[in-house]
Amino acid sequence: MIELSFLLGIPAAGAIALALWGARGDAPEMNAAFSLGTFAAACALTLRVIAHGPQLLWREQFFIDAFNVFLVALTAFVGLTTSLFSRPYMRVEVAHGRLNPGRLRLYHSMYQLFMLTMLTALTTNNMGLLWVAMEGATLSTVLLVTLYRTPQSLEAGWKYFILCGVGIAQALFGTILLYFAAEKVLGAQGVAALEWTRLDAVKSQLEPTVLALAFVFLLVGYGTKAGLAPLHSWLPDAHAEGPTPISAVLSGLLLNVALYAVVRCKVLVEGSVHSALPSRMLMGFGLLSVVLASLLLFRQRDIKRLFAYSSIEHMGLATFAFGLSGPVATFAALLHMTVHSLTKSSIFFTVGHAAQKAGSQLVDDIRGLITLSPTVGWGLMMGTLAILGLPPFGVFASEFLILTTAMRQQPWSIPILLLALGIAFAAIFRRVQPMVFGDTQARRLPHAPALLPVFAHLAIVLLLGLYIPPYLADWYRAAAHLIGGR
Amino acid sequence: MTHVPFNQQLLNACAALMLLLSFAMLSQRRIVSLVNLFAVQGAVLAATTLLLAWRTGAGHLYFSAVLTLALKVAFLPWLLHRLIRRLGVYWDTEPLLEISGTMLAGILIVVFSFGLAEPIAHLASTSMRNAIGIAVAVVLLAFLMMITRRKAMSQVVGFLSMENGLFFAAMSATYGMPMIVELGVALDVLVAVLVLGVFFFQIREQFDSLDLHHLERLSEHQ
Amino acid sequence: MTTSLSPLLADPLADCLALVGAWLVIGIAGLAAPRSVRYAGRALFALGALVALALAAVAAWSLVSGVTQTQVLPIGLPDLPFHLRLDALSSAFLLLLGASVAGVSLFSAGYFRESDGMAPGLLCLQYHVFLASMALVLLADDAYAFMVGWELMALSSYFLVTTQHRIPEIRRAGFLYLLMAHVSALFILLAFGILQGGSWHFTFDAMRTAHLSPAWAAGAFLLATLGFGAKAGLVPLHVWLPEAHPAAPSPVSALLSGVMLKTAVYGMLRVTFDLLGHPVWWWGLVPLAAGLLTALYGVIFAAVQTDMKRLLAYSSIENVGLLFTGLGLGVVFFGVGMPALAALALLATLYHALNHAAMKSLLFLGTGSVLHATGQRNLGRLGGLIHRMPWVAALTLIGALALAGLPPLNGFVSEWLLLQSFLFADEIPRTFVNLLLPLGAAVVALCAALAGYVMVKFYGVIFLGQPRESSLAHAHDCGRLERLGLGWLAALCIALGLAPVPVIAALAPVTRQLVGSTVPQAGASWWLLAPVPHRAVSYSPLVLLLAGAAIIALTALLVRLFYRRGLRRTRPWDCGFGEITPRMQDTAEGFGQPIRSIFQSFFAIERELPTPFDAAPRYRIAISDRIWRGLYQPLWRGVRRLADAAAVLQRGRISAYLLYSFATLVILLAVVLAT
Amino acid sequence: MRPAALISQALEILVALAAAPLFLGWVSQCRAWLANRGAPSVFLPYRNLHKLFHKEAVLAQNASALFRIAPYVVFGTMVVAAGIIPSLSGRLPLVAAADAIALVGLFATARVFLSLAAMDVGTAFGTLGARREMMVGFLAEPALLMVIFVASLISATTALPAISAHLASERLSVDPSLAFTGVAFTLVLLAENARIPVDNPATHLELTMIHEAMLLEYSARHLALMEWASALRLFNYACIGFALFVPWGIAARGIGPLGLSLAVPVLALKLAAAGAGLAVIETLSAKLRVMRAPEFLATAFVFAVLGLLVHILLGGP
Repeated sequence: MIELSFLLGIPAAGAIALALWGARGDAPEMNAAFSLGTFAAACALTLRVIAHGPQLLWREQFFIDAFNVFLVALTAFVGLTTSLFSRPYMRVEVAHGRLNPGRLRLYHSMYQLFMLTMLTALTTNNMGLLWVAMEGATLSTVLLVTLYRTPQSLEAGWKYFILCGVGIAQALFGTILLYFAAEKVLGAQGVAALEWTRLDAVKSQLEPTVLALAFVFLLVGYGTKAGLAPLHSWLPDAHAEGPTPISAVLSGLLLNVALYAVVRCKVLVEGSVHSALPSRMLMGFGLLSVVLASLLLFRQRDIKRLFAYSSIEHMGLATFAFGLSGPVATFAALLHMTVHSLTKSSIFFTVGHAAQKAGSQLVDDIRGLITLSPTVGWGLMMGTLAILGLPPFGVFASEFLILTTAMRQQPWSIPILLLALGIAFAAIFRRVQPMVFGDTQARRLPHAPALLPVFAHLAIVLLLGLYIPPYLADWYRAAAHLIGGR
Repeated sequence: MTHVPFNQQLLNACAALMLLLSFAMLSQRRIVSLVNLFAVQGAVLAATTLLLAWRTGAGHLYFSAVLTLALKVAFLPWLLHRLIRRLGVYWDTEPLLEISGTMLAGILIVVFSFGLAEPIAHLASTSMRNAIGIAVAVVLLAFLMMITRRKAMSQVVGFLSMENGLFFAAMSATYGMPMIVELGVALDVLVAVLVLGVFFFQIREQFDSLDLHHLERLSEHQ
Repeated sequence: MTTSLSPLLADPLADCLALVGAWLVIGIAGLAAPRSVRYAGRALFALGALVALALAAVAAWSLVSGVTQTQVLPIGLPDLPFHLRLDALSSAFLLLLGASVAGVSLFSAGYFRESDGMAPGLLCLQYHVFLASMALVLLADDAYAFMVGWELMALSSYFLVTTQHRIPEIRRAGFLYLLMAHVSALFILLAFGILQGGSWHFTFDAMRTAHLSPAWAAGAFLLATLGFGAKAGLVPLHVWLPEAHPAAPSPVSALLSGVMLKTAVYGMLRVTFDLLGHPVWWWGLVPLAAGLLTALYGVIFAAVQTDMKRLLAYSSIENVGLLFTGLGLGVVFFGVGMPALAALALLATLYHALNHAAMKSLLFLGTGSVLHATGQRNLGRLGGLIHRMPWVAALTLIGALALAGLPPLNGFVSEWLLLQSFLFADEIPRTFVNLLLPLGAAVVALCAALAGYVMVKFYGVIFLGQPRESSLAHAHDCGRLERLGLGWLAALCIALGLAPVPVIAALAPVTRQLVGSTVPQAGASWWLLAPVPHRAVSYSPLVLLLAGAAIIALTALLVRLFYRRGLRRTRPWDCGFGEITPRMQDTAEGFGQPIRSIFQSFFAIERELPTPFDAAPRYRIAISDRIWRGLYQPLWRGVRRLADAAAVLQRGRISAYLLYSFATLVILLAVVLAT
Repeated sequence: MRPAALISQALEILVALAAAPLFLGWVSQCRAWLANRGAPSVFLPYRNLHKLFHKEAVLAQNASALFRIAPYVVFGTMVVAAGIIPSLSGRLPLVAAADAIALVGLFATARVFLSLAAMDVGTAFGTLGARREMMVGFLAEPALLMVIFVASLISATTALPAISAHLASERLSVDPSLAFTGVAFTLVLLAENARIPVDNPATHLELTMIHEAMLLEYSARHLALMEWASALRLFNYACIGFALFVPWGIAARGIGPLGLSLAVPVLALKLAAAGAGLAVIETLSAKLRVMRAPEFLATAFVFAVLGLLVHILLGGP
């Protein structure tokens, strides 16, 4: 109860406070402090859930169960590390004159607001509020994408806004249909008919056709934000043109939360539609995303776009795994969401520093990082290898489970996945290798990079690859049972 | 053929009007009148809400009618007109798909959405189940309009009219959404438009025009 | 009896783990002073060599004591902690690992210097992680642990390959290497995905008991063949090998060729005979045919190489081919119910694995010394080094003769066993197959002979004749530690060559584990190898050597006694030809010329011939791999084309993007309505 | 093993050592006759050896130790080879140590050392000869191996005495596979012993010679050993031929001194016939261009493999 109010209250307060004083010299520290508070609250909440099981709070408007609690913790954690990373990063940006204090204020305030929407979306029990929060997430980040006011950033922001706005509108229609179906069963009792817990309780009685249609709208809506092909078009632009911390949180958090929404809906729909249709749709979207992303990866020359597409690929993989929907596959999908967000954000941190050093995001302009700054170089190399699914990093663990399951259950998908993964590997690695290795003329920059976040993330990913703590594993299992456990 | 009560006829008329207005917007090229049409659509929506409220006596419907009136009939059109004047964008250039073709596509969409709404409609207990199909059509037509337009402004109008369609759908299917949700939605729409306003000026100062073809640089197709 | 012995002997698996841990510790210790050559480069590597020696001892002990131990480590996936298992098969390969690594590490201790590449400390880390991961692969008893070890092996070796990362070719080689390694790993992963047979238990025990339909089983076998084959360099998946192995520092090349390739063979054996259990006879034809093709292909390309390390790399491809040939033959024999013969074929494979580990490591290390002394890899710029570096020359000669498969050295023993097992192929109760298999023997014989050709070229051009460069005049012999390393491996070659019977006896548990039968040793004594008692066939390198030595000694003695006339040194005669210069000797290209002309169809050759009117006539010839051009380049182009096609979707036009969403929505809705 | 076996073993080797040069002399005499030349004495090879042994050895400055060791190794291997080929009797203790495959291995060893030694001084001809020798070798060796394979498939063993005993025990029948392999073997013999049409032992014509080119730098005792070794090689090949194709008259295991004393004249007869035949072939055929040699040997290889197939197809006698 109290933890939740802190969890949501702190970022809200932070948004207001930073809107007022976000331009001050110590604003980055304030930002970090608020994020720290949020993280503390998240930890407390997590502990409570571990102790007392699922929580239904605030007139059932909020609901914490095994599925979303670890996402909450993850979100708060990445939020914290990203704020730590953005301290030196943004300072340098200001020093380079790419930003002025006013925009810095906008940045900080919006950052907190974004965290608020993320956490609300995760914790709310009300499908309507979920929608509101998702839309809020778009609105709070769209101005951050255009923070630099460059033509490219404006274009990216516009596409982000329009595509996600339209997508989310479809999701609203889906929600309406959900409400419509729920009313048939629960009677016209207002808000209650949109509460996930109640819907989940009666899902078997909900009208199948309507829910199937609703699922299509919801899938298209939230899928747009999750960056599933062919709804992904906004993603690379938004990731590449915004400031790197934003790329990190977009990749690391927003996609997760959107996928979370999709899965919540899938649970309801599958309960009512007694067919494999929803799973098939997820598999289809997943495969398409993996394939398309790997192909588009192949000709990337902009490092941030490169990793943006890789995010699409991995979201696709997770979606595919949710579509496979056995306990093992779902477990793998959840694990994959976790490790991907950690790894990808750490990669964006290193990429940010590298790009700052080189003064360019183009791969060809970045060379010889391990001679220029060994920590950044090795960080990028390790992160890349992790995201490419090489052990002992956690991504390998999830891909191991996903592929073996797919081999058994959907053999037809294997050639496609193999080809796509192979292409993606080649595409990413042939770009990153010369960035890290080789010679360079560039000289070291004065400022020290913030590498604590990078290596903290990588350490956790490494740990997850070799040893998943029992309680975490239990969460995963419980969540897997909740979602896909047939 | 049973006798249809008067207000029912009115509701059906409103529904028809919504559809008509969508087509009008689809064909309209002057941005100013586009905005006006949007305002009228908002008005129709508000009227529908009022009728329903009067009929069902659901209090929150009155509220949402007022909300619609304030937001979509009064405030947003005023804001948009102001932007138009400030930015001096009165005409949309030739749409990507010429008007007649767009119309044809629109017809197909209407057919499709009626087919889509059919299974939902025969479940609906509300007095205007037939309108659901129209709501879907309005949404999809707005979508089509966003696809075919080249000016940022008209795309935004399309976006807003899609919002109208959604409200209309909510009305016709379930007499509106729970209050808290409607408030949230309204808030989002409001913020969205404000953000858009900021956007317009940023785009303007970069490209001194709101033509979307400026926004086609970020391409994989070098 | 083990209980009566000291606890160390009682629990070899724990010892192995401790030693592997020691390797990791050594590796991490390297980071303490990464730039110090004395500490990280010398001391730690020497320490690692000791650990390797200990590992070899433990493995040998567990092999002879025939214990099978399992253990579960508390790391890994929640439902799948690391299962480890030490049985005959893994012990045999651990023995291989330890024995050859001991020599390589010893050599490395004297080899690594301050270079522009990675710091010695980092090298030390990657090197020992590499060793540890290979050990993990051999010890793993569940799919996850195996894959972790497998990929870690590829990863650490990738970093070792790209030590000189400033050179673009080396980066390219590394990229190709890691890519192929990763793809092959995916194949293996999928094979395990089949093997777990829907029981979602990825332990090897579960796989042993899982019942697969024939189709699934065949699929698993083929996937495994693809995966392990790619790692081992089977044609046509071999292209990365001649790029990656030469790119690495020589000790690493030695490990890659000598040891890592064997892990692929290990995996193949493990999957085929242990996990799948009952291979169908025709499966064996796949590795058999691929192996023969690979062997021929590799040796032919080796013959025309002009870079000494590439030459060795191709020769490794040849030997991998022979290994897979023996393996495939084993599968066929086992499949048609001839376990004793299967044991013979597998014995040949195992023995050859051991041999190749010893001799190829030896040769690669030799090239390393040459590289250090001269800075040359190109055969065209070497020559006459036998005078400058007698130690390296002498020790390398042993390796070269062994690799050429000459008695009484070790190369011949495995060749002999392989041919012997081929001699039974006509007894296979499958018509047409028994007709074709003896042809395999012909190919093997051809490869063996060609290997001799290659080795004469290798040794003769590097060490004999006159120096082709003036700079070679001040080449220096290798240091003491390097000598020790080379000596150890040379000793292994000789031992394996002279004492086959004890080795085979030691390997007997392995074949018993794999095919439930062993090579009978009836009628054989410790010095006489007689694997097929009912055929009066035997071979005794020791006696052969003694007889030969006796005769040679006698001859020398007689010559000394009766004809002691003086010995005069003068200019070479060369048919009274006038002044002779180093340029008159055969170049590497020249020496390879017959092969090139005979097997022309194998190569894609570009010649640049001088015309009679050239002011400065120049002869250049470039040989490239047809498979690379015919298979990989088109593949790459195809992917590129696909990518271009995909890029058309992403043209930056927002209307198009909206249209995608719209279309997706409509289509999905239509689908839902349709169902 | 019993002394009798040792004696026969020693006898075998001594006979080989003694008879090899004689056989060489005999062949060249026959060639001379066929060419209507005045024939040199049959004992010319002995004189040559004697002369060479008494000369002072001249060595190139940059000759390494390998160069000096090689003659002894080559000679030694050839003698050992002679020790395991049943020419007089099948009772040879050494055979236990090396079967037919090992025999081929021994030949290979000799060849490799010969070539290495030839490359050692680093003269144009030396390396040229070494290259050509290896070229001939890598095709001849598998061919020979195939020939032996057929024989051992027929007699289910790879031990030469056992093979010849088995073949001898059979009733005289024309085994088609043996016919094929017989041709193959003859070709290999010609190639391996540097006879026309592959090489010409009589000349030092630079562009065509193979074997002689490798010996150019040798003199005196080293050359003597090399020459003797090559004579032995010819002798060994001849004996292999006898063991495989005319195995009769070789004293089988049981038979004692009598059998041996009987075997000697038989061997002499066989050698005489073989020498004459060799001379005839050489006289009738013309020297091939070096680049044609591979085709020549490829033919041999193919014939041997054909023999193998025929055997498996027809199941042999």
